[in-house]
Amino acid sequence: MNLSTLNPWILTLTTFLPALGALLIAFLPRRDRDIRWFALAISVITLLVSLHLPAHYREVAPAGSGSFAYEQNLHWVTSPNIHYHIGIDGISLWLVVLTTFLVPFCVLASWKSIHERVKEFFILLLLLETAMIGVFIALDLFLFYFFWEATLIPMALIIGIFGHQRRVYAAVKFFLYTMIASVFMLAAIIWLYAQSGTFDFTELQHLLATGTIALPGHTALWLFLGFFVAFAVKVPLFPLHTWLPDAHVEAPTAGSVLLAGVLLKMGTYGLLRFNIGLFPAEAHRNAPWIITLAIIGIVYGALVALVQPNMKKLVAYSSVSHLGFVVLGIYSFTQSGMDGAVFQMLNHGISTGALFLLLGMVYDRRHTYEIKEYGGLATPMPVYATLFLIITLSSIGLPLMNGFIGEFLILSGAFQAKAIYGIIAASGVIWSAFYMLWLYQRTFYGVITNPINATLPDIDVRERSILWPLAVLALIMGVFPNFWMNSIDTSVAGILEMQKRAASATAPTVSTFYTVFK
Amino acid sequence: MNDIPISYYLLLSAFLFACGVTGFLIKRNVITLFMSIELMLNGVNLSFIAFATRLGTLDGHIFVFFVMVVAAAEAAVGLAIIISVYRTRETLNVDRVNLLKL
Amino acid sequence: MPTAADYIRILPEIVLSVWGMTVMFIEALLPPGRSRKGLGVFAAFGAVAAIAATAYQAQPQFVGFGLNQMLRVDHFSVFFHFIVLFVALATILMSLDYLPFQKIDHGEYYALILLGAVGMCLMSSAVELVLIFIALEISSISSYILAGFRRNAAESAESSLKYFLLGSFATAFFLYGVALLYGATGSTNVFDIAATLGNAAHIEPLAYVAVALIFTGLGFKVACAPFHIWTPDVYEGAPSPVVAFMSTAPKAAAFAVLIRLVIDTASPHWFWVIWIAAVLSMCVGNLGAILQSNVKRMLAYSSIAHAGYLMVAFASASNRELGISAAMFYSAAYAAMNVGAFAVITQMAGSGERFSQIDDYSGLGKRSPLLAAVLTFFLLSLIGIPITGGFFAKFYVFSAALRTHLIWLTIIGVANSGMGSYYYLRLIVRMYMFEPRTETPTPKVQLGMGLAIAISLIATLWLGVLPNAILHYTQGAPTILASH
Amino acid sequence: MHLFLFLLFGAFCAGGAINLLIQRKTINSALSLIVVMGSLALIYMLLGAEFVAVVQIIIYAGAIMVLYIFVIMLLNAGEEEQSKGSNVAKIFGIPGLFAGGIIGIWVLLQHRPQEKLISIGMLYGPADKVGMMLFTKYLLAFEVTSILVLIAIMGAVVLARRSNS
Amino acid sequence: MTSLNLPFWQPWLIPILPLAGALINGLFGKRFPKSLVASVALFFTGASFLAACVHAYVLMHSGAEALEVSYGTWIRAGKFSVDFGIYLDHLSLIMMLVVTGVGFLIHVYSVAYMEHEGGYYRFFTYLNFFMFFMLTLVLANNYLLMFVGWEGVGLASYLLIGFFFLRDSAANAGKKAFITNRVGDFGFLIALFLLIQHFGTLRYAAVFDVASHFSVETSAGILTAIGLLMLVGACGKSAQIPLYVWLPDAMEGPTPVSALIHAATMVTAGVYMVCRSNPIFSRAPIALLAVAIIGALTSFFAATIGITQTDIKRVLAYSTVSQLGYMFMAAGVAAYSASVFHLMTHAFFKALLFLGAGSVIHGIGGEQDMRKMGGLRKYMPWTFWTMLIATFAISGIPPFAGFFSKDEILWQAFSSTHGSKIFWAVGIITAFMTSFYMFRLIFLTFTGEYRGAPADAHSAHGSHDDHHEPHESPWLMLAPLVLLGVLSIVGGWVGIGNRFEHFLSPVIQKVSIEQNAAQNNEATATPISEGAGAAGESKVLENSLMAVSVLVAFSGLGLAWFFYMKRPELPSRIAARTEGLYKLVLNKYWIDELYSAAIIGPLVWFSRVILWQTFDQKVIDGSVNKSAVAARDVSQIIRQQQSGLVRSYAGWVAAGAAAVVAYMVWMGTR
Repeated sequence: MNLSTLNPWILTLTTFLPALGALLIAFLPRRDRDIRWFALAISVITLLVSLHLPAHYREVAPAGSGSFAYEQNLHWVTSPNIHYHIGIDGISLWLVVLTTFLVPFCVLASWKSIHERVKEFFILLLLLETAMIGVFIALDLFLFYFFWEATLIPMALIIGIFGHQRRVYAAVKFFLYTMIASVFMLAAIIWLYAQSGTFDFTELQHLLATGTIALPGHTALWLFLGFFVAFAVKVPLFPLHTWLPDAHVEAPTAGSVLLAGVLLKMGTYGLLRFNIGLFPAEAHRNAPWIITLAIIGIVYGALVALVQPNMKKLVAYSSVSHLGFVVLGIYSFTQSGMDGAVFQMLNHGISTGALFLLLGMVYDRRHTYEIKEYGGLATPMPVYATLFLIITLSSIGLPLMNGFIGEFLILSGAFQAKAIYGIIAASGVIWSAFYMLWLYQRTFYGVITNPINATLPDIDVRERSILWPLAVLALIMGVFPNFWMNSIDTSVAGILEMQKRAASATAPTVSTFYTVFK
Repeated sequence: MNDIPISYYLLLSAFLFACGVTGFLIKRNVITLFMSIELMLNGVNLSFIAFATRLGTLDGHIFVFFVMVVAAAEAAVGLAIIISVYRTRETLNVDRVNLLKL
Repeated sequence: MPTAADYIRILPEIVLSVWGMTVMFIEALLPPGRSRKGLGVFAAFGAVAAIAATAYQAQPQFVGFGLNQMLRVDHFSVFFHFIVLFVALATILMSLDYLPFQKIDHGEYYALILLGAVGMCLMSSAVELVLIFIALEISSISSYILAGFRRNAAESAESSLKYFLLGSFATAFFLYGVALLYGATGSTNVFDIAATLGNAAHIEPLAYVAVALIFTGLGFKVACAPFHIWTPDVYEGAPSPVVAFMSTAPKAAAFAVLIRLVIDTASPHWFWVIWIAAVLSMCVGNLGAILQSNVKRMLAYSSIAHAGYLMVAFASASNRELGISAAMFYSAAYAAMNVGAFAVITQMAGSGERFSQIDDYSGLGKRSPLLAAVLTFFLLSLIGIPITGGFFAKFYVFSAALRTHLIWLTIIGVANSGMGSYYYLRLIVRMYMFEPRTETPTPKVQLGMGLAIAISLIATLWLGVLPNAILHYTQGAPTILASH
Repeated sequence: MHLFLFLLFGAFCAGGAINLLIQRKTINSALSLIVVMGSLALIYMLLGAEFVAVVQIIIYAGAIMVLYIFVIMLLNAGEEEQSKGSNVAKIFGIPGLFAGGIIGIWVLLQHRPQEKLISIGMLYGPADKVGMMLFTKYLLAFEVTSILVLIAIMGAVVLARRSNS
Repeated sequence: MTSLNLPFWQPWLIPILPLAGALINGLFGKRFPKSLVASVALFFTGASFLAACVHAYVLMHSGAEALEVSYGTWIRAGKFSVDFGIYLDHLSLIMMLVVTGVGFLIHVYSVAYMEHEGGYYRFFTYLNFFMFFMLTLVLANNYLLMFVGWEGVGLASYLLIGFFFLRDSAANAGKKAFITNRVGDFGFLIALFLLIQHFGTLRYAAVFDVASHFSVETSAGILTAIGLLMLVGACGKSAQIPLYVWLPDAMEGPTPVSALIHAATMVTAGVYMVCRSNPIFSRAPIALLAVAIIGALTSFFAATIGITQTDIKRVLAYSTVSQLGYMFMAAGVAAYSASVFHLMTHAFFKALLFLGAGSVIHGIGGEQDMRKMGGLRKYMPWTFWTMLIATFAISGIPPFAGFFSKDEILWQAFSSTHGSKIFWAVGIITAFMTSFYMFRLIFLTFTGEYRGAPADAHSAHGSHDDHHEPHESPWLMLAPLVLLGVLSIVGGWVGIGNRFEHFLSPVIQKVSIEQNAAQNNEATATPISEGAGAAGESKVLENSLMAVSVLVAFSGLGLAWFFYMKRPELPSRIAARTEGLYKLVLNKYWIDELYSAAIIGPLVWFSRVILWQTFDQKVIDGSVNKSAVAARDVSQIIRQQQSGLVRSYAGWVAAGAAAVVAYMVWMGTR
């Protein structure tokens, strides 16, 4: 059978396979073991199916900017004019695969740590997967918003039901933060629809680019900000980040992994696809302050991570720092900066995802994330220590690991945009080494101070099978980034070209944040 | 037979209505409150009749008739409710009927 | 002489009246102590029959004025008929087991719902002030009685009394407004009034006082700020199924009247009144709900907020088609989801409605996953999450507002809907993230209740997934409405 | 003459209304209300609303007020209890009422020039004429009223009857 | 550039072989017996050395100046791309041979030295890993790949310093090394960005080609900026002021590691980078001057500290810093070949010194304090003699290797167009101090009486404690010592008659300021020996300067003999008399403390108290929570209106009605 015949339906299949699985689990009897295996099977099958996307991407690769691969465009609702319009380009391609890739590990990581309400957990997890994939493939703003909101509920429930002590606070905070921010995006989407009668991304992009939609006064800026705030909270961009540490600390391992690995990427993906895609001129004009925030986030996140007494909080703040890099890259409007940003999204998904998985493993043993509870773990858990080190190195951007490629390209792009951006942001390489290695030292080195730690068992086969693939992948991505970069580069070039066109044809009406508030 | 302007009637009607509202606001007894409403309705009725005279159509009269029917129905139901409240609360002071609040 | 078509134009009302009176008679014949469940089922068939009658009435040849210009059948009236009748049906179904459980198993209950529905139906189709007034009174008085139906419970009686006193008070304002409007325009026909107000170069100032007072009266009925103040007390005290009924059906009908009376007598000065009322309602409703501990009371505040969202649609009624169709859609969606939510609350209420605190919902997700899931769905719809009716309702409202350039109103609205998610979320959090309380029982869902929940669930879902048909229908309404 | 009669009946009417407010005993308030209703009936007569005037006496004064007094007796409502009042009513309600009243009066008085004067019984509304309208134009409303009354009766029965449990 | 037609001995093998060794040991070493682990490590390192030799031979006989091979694209973003490529010229050839050669010897040494340590396989994994990165560093054909090696050796260094991770000091030292290096890397990274921005590529050949079109920058320009930033990177890696602090601490690592990484190879990476980038530096005299100044300062400064240290490895560490300063100074006066020459000889004798020190430590059960040694000559003669050779070499006493390279540097500092007599003077003083403290080390360690307590009292390092007497090390450790000893003698002879300079001349782009100023055209790449045009009197001067340096070396020896052999009580008396100065120097000028108090402490405090606890928790999260509280307060106010009193409610309705009426009338009658 020629697999290419799947092309038109493959995205739909990938997206809704987990949801289907969730539905089936709902009808399974409450035998935890079976449910776990079933969920694992579903997630692995989804991963395999999603691998079709990169495998056949060349055949269907879009010719130029503004077109997508594996596109499918069906009527859903006629009024409002909502389409089931999905498709991917080189950017979303990998984000989809990242999502499907991480979920099996989440299932495995939850194997033992989730022992109550197992059924609900896996239903939520799989629903979340569908929603996350949906976010990356939606090309209809309405559909996008739908999936965007749909990620919120399972995630909030995962945090709130299966989390730790302050889980309810964290879940509610997470929900409200993102919900309140995303209603502004909804308002902007509705405004666009009200003016144009379409939700279709490509159509809207065209209409906005050609000026068919009238944008009186500061409207374009407001719309830009409407989208921006929703994405910025999700990223999370300084100073909208405070939900993240709480959510991470309280979430179960799988929740943290998906939160850091995928959900945050939804924000940066949104910035890249919709914020810049729809309002290139505004994005360009407003880049200075956004970049400033991103850079503050890089340094700030790193410095605050440095002093965290809680491992998970430390990693959470490091995410703020890393995502600052991504935003910096995106708004540098340079090829390498944006390439790097997309690549860094994938990296962060792998490395921080792996870090959370690692933290989850010690949590399973000791039920605490406090750094001072540990120390000297390298002695009882050498394999764990080794893998932790590899992931740490990936996270701090050691060359030949994935993190380096992203950071280097981003910084190089930022430097080209404006030298000072690159210089300040590059100090992040110092900070990240500082906090991660300090964490590593305090956790693994030295003699064991707490006798409980002396007898901790090293990681078992299941845990190894979670970590090794991630570690190896981190390495492969660092050595052969072009496997990913080829498709990313083309798509980024398309976006950049469009942005350049818009920036050169900038009408004098384009307003910045400052002009409004001055 | 000196004629008077319609607004005299309207002012009287407004006065009655205002008295009704005032009564509702200052009286404590539920039954008196209810009577204040009747007073308001009576004020309205006067307006209807006065306007009917001014406009020369009888629709106003019809309206008053219906208002009376409604008032009667309200009275029946209202007094039943008052009795029902009295049974459970043993008071007619409206300020003491404040189980449900905040 | 009334023609056959005239009778068809009031066919649903006739069906309801006959059915209601039959219920009354049977009730009188049934020996005391005998279960009235059968009677309830019978009444439910009455609602179904009325729905059928409305469907029949909806045919194009019956569109138009009837019975001496007293009422008018059009998309608008038919739409609200459906809302009222479906709500009535769902309410009857969810009451079947509730009434005996609360030891208030009286057949009058069903009769009151059916006859009250007559008033509400008429409100949506009446175009004559006299008829509107009487219909309004029918709906109000039946609601007063229903609110006090658990008459041995002090709260229920108090709720009834408050509703009654304040309702009558507001009705008096409404009536005074009607009188002044009659005096100012010389007519009691809505369309004539609209024509007078629309054409007269110089509108008599009395007319402004008149519409202001009418707005007061109707604002009270729809519970929009600053006339919302009765809502929490009354909803908290009234029996749960009754709250489901009166927070949706009379409200929808009152909105219909508001549209006919206020929006149709288009006056530019409306705009800011509605604007402020909308903002106030949204803010008061959403903020007020935050600290509530009683689910019914919380949903009462939520209903104030939702009235505010609806008012946003009114504020954008300068573009008739958008504003009014959005308002209609919102009414339908709100009815569906709110009835659903109250159905679950009814199910949870327990004897004497003891279990209506938010705490009582702790761990419902564990105790009764399906019920919790359903309630979550309705709450998500109330928040306005996609694929629920609540989402599209908000969507249409804000899209109408944006198309009429009400940017700030939209921003306040969406901010409110974000903020409002907090208290719905609180309930969801309780259900899923707290340990179950052992003392709260979870009675089995009976058939009637199941049907009621299913109806609202399907309606909410349908409005959320395939809103086309409904929206298309609502978009037909304003054009007819405008053709005087 | 018209002015005199109006002032006379109007004074009774207003006096009754004020008395209703002043009286502490419920029964006295009720009696004042009857005075208001009676004098209103006379004013209706002045305006030629014959049918309404009669109905006013029969229904309002005759039926409704009797019901009130019956309930007052039944519940033994004596002197009004002077509980601490509501601030909102004082702070917002009363001033609001006054403001509204002043605006209303201002509106009414502002349009006096165009206003025509009316004489006694200018629009004669006897029972036959009103009846004709009631049973033709307002037939539906009239019929619907029956439902209203039905509901009222049923409600009164449901609410007021002793519970059988 | 030519490509070699060798089917099997591809240049990529040179770095990849140690990597293979590292992977095998890393993944499976835990289950291997020690002998197998050692065999694997030795085999792959040896094979790498062999491959390096083969390529050196081939390159030298091919007549080509350089060999560049690309193995495909590594990173590509838009027009910018970086290859996996190898660039083999005479400079990288020397580096490669030093790294693989000395590396192999140290591997051999380690087999015995680490015999009794835990984590045997781990050690060799890391060591092979280091070899891989170091070879990547020196063989890369572009700056980014060099950066890979650059960071990679940093990682290996981190792991090896922290090898005894149970000791907090070791873990701290590893972290300190990595982070300090990162500070340097920060500069390097920015330099790379500047290169990308202005040259569009990071490939050496392309960069240098473009750079050759630049004229010499008399004032600070882009090349100066790049040069200075590279210097920052080099300072980090090569432990120059102000980033030298990590190197002394790095002595926490096992001694072979100190020898390989922190003496012979890794720390010279900065020197390599500067020399490699000579086309840039030569055109940026300001940057060059900065290199020279930093080098001179460091060499002097470190030497003063070296005099007072009592830990044998720390003395060597400071001596390393000092010698690296020498190399920098040489590079800074554009004497790149002298710099590389010294790099090579230094690799031999400093590795030898460290291995010798290791042998001593090994022999007396882990003690590192020289005050507790003494008289070891009779216990470990092989060690003594080889170390003595190395000491002669480092002191610059002819005909040992150090003499030739050191003398070359001093001469260049004196005579180069970029040089200055001040540099020469500093160099001479430093040479004197070097000679002094090195012989101090020898005398304290090997002469006199053994001052150590019975060895089992020193179980702090826990692994050598089964020996009660100081003893000579096994032959497996001594063999490398001897080999290195030979190299320390003969290694310098290659420089006689400027042969070394000729050898390196293809690598060094000649830039003449006058030529540039006059014609402003591209620099000629014709190899002209600097000494070739020198006049006869210059030869006389050179010889007299050489005599001075030899004299200085011997006087250092003499002083050391005087203090530590003749009048052993004198040092402590002098120390007591100049207590302030002595304490200052002994405590390394309090630089570590200063960094800790002025940078690390405030930074952590600022992050914790200001950023996290105040700004993050109170300001940002506080305002979020405050807004929630505010919402609750408003909610409370709204609730309060719900007084339950019917009349209040009516009041609201009446007031609302009045407001609406007022508004409508106002609007209507306006």
